[in-house]
Amino acid sequence: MLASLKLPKATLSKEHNEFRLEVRSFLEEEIKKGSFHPSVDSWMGGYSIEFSRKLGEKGWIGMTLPKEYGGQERTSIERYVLIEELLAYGAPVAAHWFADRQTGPLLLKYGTESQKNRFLPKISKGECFFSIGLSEPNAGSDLASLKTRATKVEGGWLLNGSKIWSSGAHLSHYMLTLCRTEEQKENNKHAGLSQLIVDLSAEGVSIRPIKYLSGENHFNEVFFEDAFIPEDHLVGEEGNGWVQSMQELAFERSGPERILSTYPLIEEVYQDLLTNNDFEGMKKLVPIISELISLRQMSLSVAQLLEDGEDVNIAAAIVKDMGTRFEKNVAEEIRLIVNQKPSQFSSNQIARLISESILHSPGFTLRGGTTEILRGIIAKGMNK
Amino acid sequence: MLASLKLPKATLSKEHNEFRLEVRSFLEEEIKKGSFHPSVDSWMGGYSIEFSRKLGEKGWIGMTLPKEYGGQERTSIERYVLIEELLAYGAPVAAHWFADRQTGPLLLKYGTESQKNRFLPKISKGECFFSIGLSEPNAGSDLASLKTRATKVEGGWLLNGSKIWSSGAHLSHYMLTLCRTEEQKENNKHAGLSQLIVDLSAEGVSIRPIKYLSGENHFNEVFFEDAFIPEDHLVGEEGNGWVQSMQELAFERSGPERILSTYPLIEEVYQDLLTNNDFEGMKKLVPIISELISLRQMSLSVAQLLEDGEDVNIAAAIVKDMGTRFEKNVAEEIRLIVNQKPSQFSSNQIARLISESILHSPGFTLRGGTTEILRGIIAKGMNK
Amino acid sequence: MSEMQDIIIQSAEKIFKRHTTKELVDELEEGKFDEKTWKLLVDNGLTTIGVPESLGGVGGDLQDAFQVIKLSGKYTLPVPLAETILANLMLSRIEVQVDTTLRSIHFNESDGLNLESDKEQFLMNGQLNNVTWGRFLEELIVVTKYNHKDYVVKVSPQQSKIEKRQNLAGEPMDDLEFRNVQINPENITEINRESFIKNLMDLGGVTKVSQMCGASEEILNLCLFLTNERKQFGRPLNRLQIIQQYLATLAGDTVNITTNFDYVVDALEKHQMTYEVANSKIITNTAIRRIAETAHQIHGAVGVTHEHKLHQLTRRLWSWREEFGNEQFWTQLFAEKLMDEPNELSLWKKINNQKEELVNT
Amino acid sequence: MSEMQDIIIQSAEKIFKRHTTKELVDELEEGKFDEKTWKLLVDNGLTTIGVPESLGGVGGDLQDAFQVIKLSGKYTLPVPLAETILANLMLSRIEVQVDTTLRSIHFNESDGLNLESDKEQFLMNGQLNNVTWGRFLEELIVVTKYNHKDYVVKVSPQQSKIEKRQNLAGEPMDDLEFRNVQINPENITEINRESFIKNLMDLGGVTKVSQMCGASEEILNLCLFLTNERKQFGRPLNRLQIIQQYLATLAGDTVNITTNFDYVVDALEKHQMTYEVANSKIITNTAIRRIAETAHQIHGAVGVTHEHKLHQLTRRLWSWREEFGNEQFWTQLFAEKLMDEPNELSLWKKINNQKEELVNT
Repeated sequence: MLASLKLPKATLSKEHNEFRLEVRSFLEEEIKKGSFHPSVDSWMGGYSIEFSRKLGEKGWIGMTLPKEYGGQERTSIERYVLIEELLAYGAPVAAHWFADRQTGPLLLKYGTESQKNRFLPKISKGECFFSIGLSEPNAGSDLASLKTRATKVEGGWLLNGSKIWSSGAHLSHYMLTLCRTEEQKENNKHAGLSQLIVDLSAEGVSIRPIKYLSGENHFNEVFFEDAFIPEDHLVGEEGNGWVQSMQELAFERSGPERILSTYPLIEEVYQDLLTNNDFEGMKKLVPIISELISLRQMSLSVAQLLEDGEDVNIAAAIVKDMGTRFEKNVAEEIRLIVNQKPSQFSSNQIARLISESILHSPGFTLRGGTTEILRGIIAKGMNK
Repeated sequence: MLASLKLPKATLSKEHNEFRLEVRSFLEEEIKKGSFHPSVDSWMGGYSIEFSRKLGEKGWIGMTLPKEYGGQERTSIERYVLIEELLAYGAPVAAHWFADRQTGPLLLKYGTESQKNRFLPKISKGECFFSIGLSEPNAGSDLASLKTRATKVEGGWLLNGSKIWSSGAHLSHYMLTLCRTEEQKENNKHAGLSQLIVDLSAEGVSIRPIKYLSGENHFNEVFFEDAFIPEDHLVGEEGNGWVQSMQELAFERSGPERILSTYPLIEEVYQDLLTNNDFEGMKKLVPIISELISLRQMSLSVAQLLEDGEDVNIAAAIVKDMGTRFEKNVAEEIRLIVNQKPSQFSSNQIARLISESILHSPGFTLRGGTTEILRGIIAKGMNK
Repeated sequence: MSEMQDIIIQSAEKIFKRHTTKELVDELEEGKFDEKTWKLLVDNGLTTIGVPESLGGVGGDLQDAFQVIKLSGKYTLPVPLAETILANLMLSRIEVQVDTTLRSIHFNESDGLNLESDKEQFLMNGQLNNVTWGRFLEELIVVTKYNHKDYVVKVSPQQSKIEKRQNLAGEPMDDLEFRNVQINPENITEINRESFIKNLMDLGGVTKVSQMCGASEEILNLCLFLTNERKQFGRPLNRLQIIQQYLATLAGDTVNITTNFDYVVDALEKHQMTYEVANSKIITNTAIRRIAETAHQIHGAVGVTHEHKLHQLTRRLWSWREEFGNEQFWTQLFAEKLMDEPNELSLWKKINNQKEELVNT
Repeated sequence: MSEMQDIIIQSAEKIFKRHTTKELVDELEEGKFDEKTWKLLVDNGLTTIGVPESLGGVGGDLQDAFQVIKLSGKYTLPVPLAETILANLMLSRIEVQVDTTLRSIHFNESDGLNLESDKEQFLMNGQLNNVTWGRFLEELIVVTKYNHKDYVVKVSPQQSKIEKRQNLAGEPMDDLEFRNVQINPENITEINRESFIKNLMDLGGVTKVSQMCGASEEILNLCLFLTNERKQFGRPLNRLQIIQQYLATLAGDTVNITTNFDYVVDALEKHQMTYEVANSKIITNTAIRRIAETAHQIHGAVGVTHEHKLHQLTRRLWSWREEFGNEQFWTQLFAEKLMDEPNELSLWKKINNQKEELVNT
């Protein structure tokens, strides 16, 4: 088989398991204290500044960063275990999600010393939240045709344009924004793009929330009208923004958040079936549990590949394609196992979790690369 | 909704139902006499000259043809009912299948008086079998790029080239062959094609059977080396072959043979579940039966559209796409209902029918237009 | 089919088209009831369609009623027209006069309702969960027992304690608690429970199928429109092979359920029912999953915003499939029917109505 | 994993590659047994891999054995290497010496075998159905009872009446009838039935998973090759969007089952088994349907001809998934495990091996 399709078997050590138990008892304690109720898709919809702070105190945000920048120098496999536990328990991690997953590692790799000193410790404490500015209105999937323009001025840039689908921008401090710092060239659409840190409270920056179909607010459109961006807010090389952004995307395709978004529903139903001693129901739950187990194996293997510094482009796309379809199937299969009408704001936990799962489902196979785009990446990758 | 997607509700009259019962008692009698064993996909694999003759005697081949040509002048809805019964009982109808379904109506529409007098009565008696010569080696789905060439000579043509995937050619008397009677033109690949009747026993015609994956023989490659085709074997207009052939195809897309190919397996399993009083199994069979019922409604509606002389292009493609996927699903679902290992030549009827169904499955969504081609037709048709 | 059907359908569609805007549907989600549209429907006699004039209705047959309900699904009417028509149809089956009241009928096998007598009045006690439109109804029709007999009772939800919940579409689906609510004897009618419930599930099931068919047709329209309008890399979306495959399966599912809808309504009308409603609800419910998923995948990010119309349709599909029996409920029923009938008949004969009475009619 | 694994795998693959042609596989279907290849495998020690030398094997661990079996699936070996390795592994588990005999092990809950004593000999009677490779075997290992105790018995199929049947791939799957077949007491070994059968289903299940993974990898290769080579309307097939979607899902399913295969073999090796085999057989069996269907759809008409290699792989997949428990069998087992374990543990903890013994190892 193609080398790019061979995934290593990863083994979690005794230490990893002990860390898992540590996270788990913390989470069970928090649930007992009522600091959160498990919910599905909590990395998108579960926003809690207090909870983020608590994780920061535990050293569980930016935990792979060097200690000198406030990190813990732990491995990405340890972070993997942490994220699994947070999502399995449906903990509210949306506030610091993108800063932890993307901005921290990006700044560590490309940021200046002063940027690292300024942002990384705050990110790790759960005090500084980032949003990502990539897509633009009317651009569809054609990310390279970005129009947002930064014009050089004394001491920095003036930014004009807008970004769309920025999750959590209305609650974040900064937005990592990909924009054009040179005119678009006919022969290379990817050239002349740069990544800038935009202070979302700055003058000239305005945010329009875009309501999700369920009425919740995750997305935003962010407008820039002559917003001044100081020189030292450029991340990495001027003109290298496209490469930096794409690395960011590929690295984060196959994480537990592509498999576990609807896990809290599975857990609740499992408990319900046990309580009712419902063997026929349990048999119907088995295929879901089986798929979950094998998807986690694949995802863990990709994490291991990443840790080993290998190319994960195809493998990560495969995990995301299969994982997000799985997340979608969960509620559809479960609604035929349990006898609960989906009901929002219901007093019944299953009825509520099914509602959330179904309403959030359409987004699973769209966000972070649609099914169709991922499959194109896989097929083309195999034919190289 | 688009007018082309609105199907009429067809009603079978008392007379239709009586005819159905007549066919049915004939078939049950034949099974009792042991003249055939029900098998799946019997319109492809069930070859019996005797049985075809018997149907001919009953007036059940070419039954929509005028009486002067040996037909019964019955409606196409009556033929629909007949075909349903034949396939549901898994009767061996492969021998006369193409002559009845395609060649008869084609000759009636385009044939000369002498062709009609010569071929139609024999077709209706089940004494004259036709095969269809369309695809050619290495042409893929690009039917218009045909290379088989008929060169005009004194009193007829000399035919050179070859046809592939011709079902039943090794057992038929004639092949209705689409070939080039003029040089191919750059700007119109469809021009210059004609339909010729080729006598398969003539000199210069040779047949190479192509074994199906199961080892059975349905397909053939037919070679022509200076085979002489008399003038009066041209069907319709010289150069109009493409249009005539395409009409032939579109008309026969949505018949019962796109839904019922694996029906005998469903019936057998149903009886088995009843006998074993297996309610859990019956619940698993319900979705299959439900789908069957609704697909038959759609198919009947398309037959009604045809009878009314309406355009059925999109509707027929929809029925074929869904129907053939259904035929494929049947064995896959049923293998998880019954506790029978698929086993060829088994003494157990279900084990044998599952085997046949699974082995024939790959062909269902390829023959007569692949899933992908049909969906293209549907999508493009809706956007006209 | 009544001869008036074309006219009724056309005039209903005209009203729905003119008066049901996306904004009005949004407002329902914010808790406002669209009194104006409701009054218009009442004034045009649409709420009692299918009920004979002798029983207070405007006449017409079941075909008419279900065609109007299908349209109400297409336009995602923010008022309970389908529910009121269904309640009126059920009342007319037991010869109870209907009128222009905003009513619905609720039944759940596990309902815990209790009727007691108190001199000339009756008292109702108990809890009803997931009552669609509960908070806005003037009257709810429920089924209950009294003194070992079965009754249909008209009761006002306004006299209950209402816990406001909602279904996936943001439509009201409330929990009602009745405590010693007085019921006037004239609001009580004795019934044959078994046949009434069977009737209710059949008509209720087809009501939901009608609405889902209407909404699915509209979804297909939205998808065709979008893929024709919108461009990616310079070409309309519908030129992409993968989009064509999606559109084709979407069309297939939609044609399948809408064609089947015509057959099931015809069977209902002719009282030639064996497995038809079960079959219809099963295939429609099953198709809904694919229809909603495919439509959202085609629409992409735009389609998951509240600003877009699409979710008003897909969220209703997700809600409606759960009402009057999900796939499991009807599968159970269908399987029982298949087990019950005489074994000497093959499946083929059963699904071809080979029974003397049917062959001879 | 044994240190020799790379070498063993490489030499096995070399033999398979050189000696397994499509024609040899065709010949099996025509009823001929490939003695030459079998002898080669025996001579190279491949038939006793995974069995310690002390018990007559060539050594190596389970990883080695299953990797060889996986390769045998990839090359659709027309001889029962997988079956013989499995039988030898099972014999070694009960400390029975193995040798170079061509053997297989058969178990079916409904087997009707009967052992009686007759002076110094034993007599075997009964019927075994669906015995893979039956007609070609020198020895069959079966499980039976005698005098309320459980035994493993070695018996020669050549002493039975053989009804020749075949599985979907045209491999022998015969019905054997034993009538008073004499069994030498040294061919009988007492066992703990429950643990032996559990072991057999686990190792047998993984044997089938191994073969299916090998064949699936080869199918993916064939599809990639074809879509790169073959052109339609002037472009390679793999430039078509719909073909890309097919290739991607095919790759996904294949990577999923092959990755899982490595995990399950590791768990077997370490005796850390709870639900792993059930899980593996379920997901592999489930994926096979999609893999075979997609591969045939990609290949079109050429792929359904007997001349093409594809069906030698897909027909084996369809056969192998039925052996050592189909999805229903393992689902039942998995569900029982999930119901049995202590309720105080969440599902999450169970699938993360949160049990004292595992955390502490």
